[in-house]
Amino acid sequence: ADPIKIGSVVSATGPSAFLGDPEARTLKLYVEELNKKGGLLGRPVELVLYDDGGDANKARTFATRLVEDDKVVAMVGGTSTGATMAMIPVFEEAGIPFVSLAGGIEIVEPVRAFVFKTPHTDKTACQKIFEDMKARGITKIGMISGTDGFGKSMRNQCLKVISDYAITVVADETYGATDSDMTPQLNKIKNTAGIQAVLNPGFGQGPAIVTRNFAQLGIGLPLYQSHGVASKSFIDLAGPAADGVRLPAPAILVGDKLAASDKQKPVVAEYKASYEKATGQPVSTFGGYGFDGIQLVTKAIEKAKSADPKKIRDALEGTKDYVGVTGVYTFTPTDHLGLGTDSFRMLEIRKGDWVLEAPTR
Amino acid sequence: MNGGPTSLLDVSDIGIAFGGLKAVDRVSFKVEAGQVFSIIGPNGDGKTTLFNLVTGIYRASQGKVRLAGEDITGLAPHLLVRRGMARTFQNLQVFFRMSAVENVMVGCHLSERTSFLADLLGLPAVGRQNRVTRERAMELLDKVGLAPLADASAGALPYGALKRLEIARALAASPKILLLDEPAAGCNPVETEAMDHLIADIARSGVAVVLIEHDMKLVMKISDRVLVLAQGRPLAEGPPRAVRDNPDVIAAYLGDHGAREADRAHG
Amino acid sequence: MLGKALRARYTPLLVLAALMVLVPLVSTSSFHLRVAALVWIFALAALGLTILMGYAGQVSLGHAGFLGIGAYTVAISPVRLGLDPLLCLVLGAAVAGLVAYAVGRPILRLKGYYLAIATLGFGVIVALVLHSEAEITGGPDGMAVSRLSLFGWRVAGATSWYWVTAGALLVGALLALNIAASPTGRALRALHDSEVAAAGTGIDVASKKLAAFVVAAVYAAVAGGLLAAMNGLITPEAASFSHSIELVAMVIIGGLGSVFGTVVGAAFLVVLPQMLTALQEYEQAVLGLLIMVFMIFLPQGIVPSIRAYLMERLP
Amino acid sequence: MLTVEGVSSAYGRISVLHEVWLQVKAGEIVALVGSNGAGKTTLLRTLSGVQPARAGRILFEGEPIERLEPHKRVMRGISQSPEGRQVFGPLTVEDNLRLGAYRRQDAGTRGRLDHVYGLFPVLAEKRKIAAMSLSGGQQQMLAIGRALMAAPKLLLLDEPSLGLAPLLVDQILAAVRALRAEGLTVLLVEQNASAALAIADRGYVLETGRVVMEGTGAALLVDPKVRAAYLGL
Amino acid sequence: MSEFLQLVFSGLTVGAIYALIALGFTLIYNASDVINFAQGDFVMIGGMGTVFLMASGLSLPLAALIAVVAAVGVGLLLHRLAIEPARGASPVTLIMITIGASIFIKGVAQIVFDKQFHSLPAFSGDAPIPIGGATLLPQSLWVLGTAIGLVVALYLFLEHTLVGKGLLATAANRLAAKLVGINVTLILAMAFGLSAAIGALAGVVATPITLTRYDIGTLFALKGFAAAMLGGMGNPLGAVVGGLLIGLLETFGAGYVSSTYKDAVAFLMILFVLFFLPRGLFGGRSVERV
Ligand SMILES: Nc1ncnc2c1ncn2[C@@H]1O[C@H](COP(=O)(O)OP(=O)(O)OP(=O)(O)O)[C@@H](O)[C@H]1O
Ligand SMILES: Nc1ncnc2c1ncn2[C@@H]1O[C@H](COP(=O)(O)OP(=O)(O)OP(=O)(O)O)[C@@H](O)[C@H]1O
Ligand SMILES: [Mg+2]
Ligand SMILES: [Mg+2]
Repeated sequence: ADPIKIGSVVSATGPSAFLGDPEARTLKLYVEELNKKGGLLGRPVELVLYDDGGDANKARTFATRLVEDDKVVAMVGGTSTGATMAMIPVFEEAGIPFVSLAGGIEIVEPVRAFVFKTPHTDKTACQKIFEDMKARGITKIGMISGTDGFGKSMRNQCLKVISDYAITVVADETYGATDSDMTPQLNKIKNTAGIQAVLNPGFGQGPAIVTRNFAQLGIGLPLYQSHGVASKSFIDLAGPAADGVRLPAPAILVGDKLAASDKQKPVVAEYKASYEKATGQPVSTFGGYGFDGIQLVTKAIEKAKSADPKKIRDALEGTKDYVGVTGVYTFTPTDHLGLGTDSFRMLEIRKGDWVLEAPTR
Repeated sequence: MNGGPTSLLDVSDIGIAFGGLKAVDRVSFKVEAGQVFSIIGPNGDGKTTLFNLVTGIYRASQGKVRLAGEDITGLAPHLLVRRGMARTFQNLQVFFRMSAVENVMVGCHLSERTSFLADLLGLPAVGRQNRVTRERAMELLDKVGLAPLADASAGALPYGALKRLEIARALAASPKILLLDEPAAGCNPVETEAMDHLIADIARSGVAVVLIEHDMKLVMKISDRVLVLAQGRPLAEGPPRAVRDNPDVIAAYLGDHGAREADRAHG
Repeated sequence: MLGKALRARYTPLLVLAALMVLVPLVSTSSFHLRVAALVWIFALAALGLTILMGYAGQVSLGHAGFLGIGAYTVAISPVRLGLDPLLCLVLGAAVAGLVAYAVGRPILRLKGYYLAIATLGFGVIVALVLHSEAEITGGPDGMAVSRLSLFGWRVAGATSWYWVTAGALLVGALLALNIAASPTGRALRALHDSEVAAAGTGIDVASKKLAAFVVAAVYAAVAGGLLAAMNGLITPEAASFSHSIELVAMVIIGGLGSVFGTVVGAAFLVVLPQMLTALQEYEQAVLGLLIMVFMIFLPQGIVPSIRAYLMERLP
Repeated sequence: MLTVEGVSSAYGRISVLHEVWLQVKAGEIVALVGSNGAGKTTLLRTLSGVQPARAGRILFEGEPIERLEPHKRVMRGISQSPEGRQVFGPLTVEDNLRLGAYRRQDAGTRGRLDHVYGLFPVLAEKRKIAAMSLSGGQQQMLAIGRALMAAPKLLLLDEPSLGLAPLLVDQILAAVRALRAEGLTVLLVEQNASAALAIADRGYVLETGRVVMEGTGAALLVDPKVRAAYLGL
Repeated sequence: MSEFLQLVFSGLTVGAIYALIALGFTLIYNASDVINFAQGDFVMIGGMGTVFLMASGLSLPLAALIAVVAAVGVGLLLHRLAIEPARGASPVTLIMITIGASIFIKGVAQIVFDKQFHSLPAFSGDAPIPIGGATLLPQSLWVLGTAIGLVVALYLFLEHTLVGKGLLATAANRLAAKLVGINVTLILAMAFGLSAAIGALAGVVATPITLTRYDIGTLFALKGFAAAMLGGMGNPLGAVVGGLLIGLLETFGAGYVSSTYKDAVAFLMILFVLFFLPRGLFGGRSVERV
């Protein structure tokens, strides 16, 4: 039978490659496995995957190509918010469901008929972090954010919700996505009176360098990172300096440490095993976004018993209690994200490993 | 200054130093329209530098240059051309990626009457102007004997031809005064003679010519006046014959050979 | 006959126009039309560089900065100033031209690589501003751009955009060809070879360079405006260093100073990556390899090298 | 010492040399005269290997060298003072001269340097100055001096007197004669044909890429055709 | 005061990295007038190569040595297969070839290595050295030391050996270089090989500080190029001073002006310097002779 074509555009190269690459690998891996199991609705599945190199303009072109040339029935991809926003009009106009892998809240707010997303929003991450800070009695923090899309957007979201927790930002610094030294900024933060903790919204290598410089300067305050560094490589890069860093992250990083009763435990364990076997690399949350994206779509196709884009969309919107590696999803016509704060776990890094739900000091 | 009629070119007390070296040191001279004024002197004694001072390529540390009575000291080179001063270069400065005729067409730049906007829009006037310019450039090439090579790339022309090409380009600006830096270098005696006629022609048309040259036959034959520079200072100035007979000049510059050559010019 | 055609001034324009008519006859897929429209847009931006680099011999490694200025003017001014998008396109060109004038005056005194680093710095600063001033520019994730309407006609759909961008490129190419064959063009090529001699013929070298720089900026700004309006979204990526390099690469690969070459160069760098996607992770390596191979075997660029080859073989 | 057998050369499609035949015997001064564009420079470039020969053979000391790279020819003992001086502009005068001896770093280098400084005292004065700030004539001296630094067996001089003051022209030609007395062989291209032929043992006349006449220097000097076409007499 | 000192330490460290990259540019530029856009990728090969060789069990010194040798091999191949065949082409064409090479090297690196960031352990531990209230990482001393060592070596090579002079002569006048017997091909190959070695060495010493990834070369090339230009192209001392200065400008910009606009601060200063010294700090003021 004709294959069912699912499209994807990710940033497999370029500055966001460490997000896009695991996404791409996961998508390929799962489509392969799906086909081994006989595909969907008795038809093979074909993944049409393009690399936008981090360029929104290219992403837009590939989106057109997926719709016009490849005639895909659904799309899973969009590594960055910018690329996702550039592609949305194409899929909206064509009426093809699009599950984005990017963090920005504007992707699903306002809700668009055909657009869904799998990652947590920055807002939930901020809330999780501030909850933890509040529990530890922290009221004055310094913030050092990356100026990339992720860092900027998270910084803004955090500033929006921070007052709910009676915490104030007394030092607000930034660094460029490719900087290799953040000592000057951290030095300023260090010298700000009354500071009790530091939060670093950012992804990529920046947070690792922040963490190292933080230790070098002997700042000695609690350091919070974001879900943007939720991969093993952060611990490797930051080295011993990572000890004591806290961050909100999905279950996937601590799969083996989850309680046996945890719903996510089996899903996470299975994904981790198969990904690490196939690629020889440790899992990251980013690959997990891709996993959830492709699962949501294939489940929707099965449920709709049709490869018609409209029907897939309707089935997607009807998703209820899908247990993924990132969290448990329930989409509604007014909620195309479908994740709650509880899908984030607070982790602390100790001796080079993630520790779950670290009790407050 | 002295109340007499103003000279076309009046250089007074000009000078410049590089590091400690006074390359040109308080040199003065005057050139009248239609005159051929030659500057000679040992290698490295400041002739080219003097040209560079007069034409605004170097900034003089002292002295003044007047053109037809107007003070032009320190004016940018392109403004000097507009006032009627054109030159050639000892180390060739040819537009190597253009054809011979295009080189001369660039020289006609000042007489071209189109605007940037017209050029952009490709108005018919531009086409007309191009034809006029080309014709004029061809005439000039013909005058220096390069008409057959008009469409050859300048990069492919032999050395001697390039010297003449530069003259044609300088003439294209319709200068009142023309400064030539060793135009006969690289020419054999026959070709030098053609150069001699060319320069004489130019002078006859009322253009003042200032000439730097080491070919004594040429210098002695066509110069009205000769200035000898030695170590940046004027060593002698006067009519060719007087300069040739000056023992200082013979000792510092001419030598036997030069003196002989100079004599041949006077037959 | 062919030899004569190769020399004629407007031949490139005719060939280009013929190509533009041909593409929609071959395919009406809006993907193909979009790719073609992108070729026209980037060719337009690169054409400015052809005038600046190819004619006048002055490099710019920050040209995407002007593209960004044009794009963001089109994105921002309808929101902030309530201007009509078409007017914004013009405004973008004007803003870019003014910025080029202000920036060009001091830096065009620099030569060669020093000019390269100065323009590069300019581009980096523009990209940084677009990136950082999130309240106005939307920051790294970019901002939405309202639809362009031409005299009441709302430009939408791949076909419309194809023709709008094609038209813009044709006009741009016509102007570039006009300059080449004019006194201004001769002056630019002259100062490319020798600034001293150019000044020695009365050319005001500084102002000619500045004019070329401003024109080049205007080309890029118009292209940027079209890009923003066509995508309906613009990100600071548009002004990035890598885009500046890409524009320079289009000019050189196609053939420095050749108008048609610039279009070929743009097509090379826009279409080739689309064709190489089948190679998956080998795409980058093969793209790099192809650039090298083309430059080694056609060192003058694609169009001039082929043209020279034909000229030698034709009467 | 040098035999050129039917050498042709071209720039792209434009043929410049058409089967040039000539010979330079050891210890001779041979002058090459011809008008602008005759191909004199091209011939010298072909001999040095910076311009490929399309056809023909070049024998140096009996061995074919037309396929050798330029630096190998220098190692065999051919050096050239090229047209247009071609000095290393940003390098100092002394560095320029030392580079002339790039392939001949031996005990004699110091002596040759002194010799060149003796020949052109102004270069010694300016030894620490960048070559590009020298005057035209000074650069010409530098180019000749640099060629001498290689202690060549065969010296190719392309218009050595170009741009030199009359006094120096005499000196250069005298120096060439002195070098010959020391056993050096010289192929001399000159526009100052009468002076060149006067010191040359033999001469060739090149016209549009072909040798059209040859003879002893004295014979050519009195040849009516040569006198009319190249000496202006 | 301690804040100031801290900024100086940071600036010098980052600056020394830029300086090392700028030195690599200097050599190839000196031999050929070409800016090698693949210079940053040599840095990447040094860093990534060492990371992956160490992962396969080699000791740091051995892994670094092999990585540097590999980079030299890449440099020589680049010259032999891409630059040499295009002999005689204009600098613009050659630069385009190096841009192609840079894309190619990145493309291959992402397959041979991977797309993740990697780090190396600091050579002499991570314990910061406290000085006057500020801290300095031992690795910074490694970087600074390497930069100083290489600039001295390069200076001696270019100014005091005939081959070094031959290299400068080749760029100054290719034709004349051939006429005095310089094997121009060999000189160019040497320049590429040495540049690659310098770049790779920079990658090895800098990776513990900057981290590395297959595409980090672009950024390094940009900063190194800026450093080389600020110092005055072709002058090794200029490269180092330029690099250190840009490093200091960036950190002081971040510390005292705005961390967002620190790159702008650095570039504005470069523009300012070039306005008064159009050939950089050490580029000389040579006047064109006409
Ligand atoms: N690079 C080049 N490309 C094409 N043609 C060239 C090139 N160089 C020289 N030519 C042509 O080759 C011919 C011989 O030139 P060459 O320089 O050898 O002459 P020459 O005898 O040395 O002249 P001159 O006395 O002016 O130095 C000339 O007709 C010239 O136009
Ligand atoms: N830009 C400069 N920097 C340093 N020295 C210079 C510069 N320009 C000229 N000189 C020096 O000034 C002196 C005069 O040079 P100039 O070129 O004027 O000599 P010239 O009389 O034209 O000699 P020639 O007859 O050899 O052309 C020379 O000693 C030269 O080295
Ligand atoms: Mg002179
Ligand atoms: Mg010649």
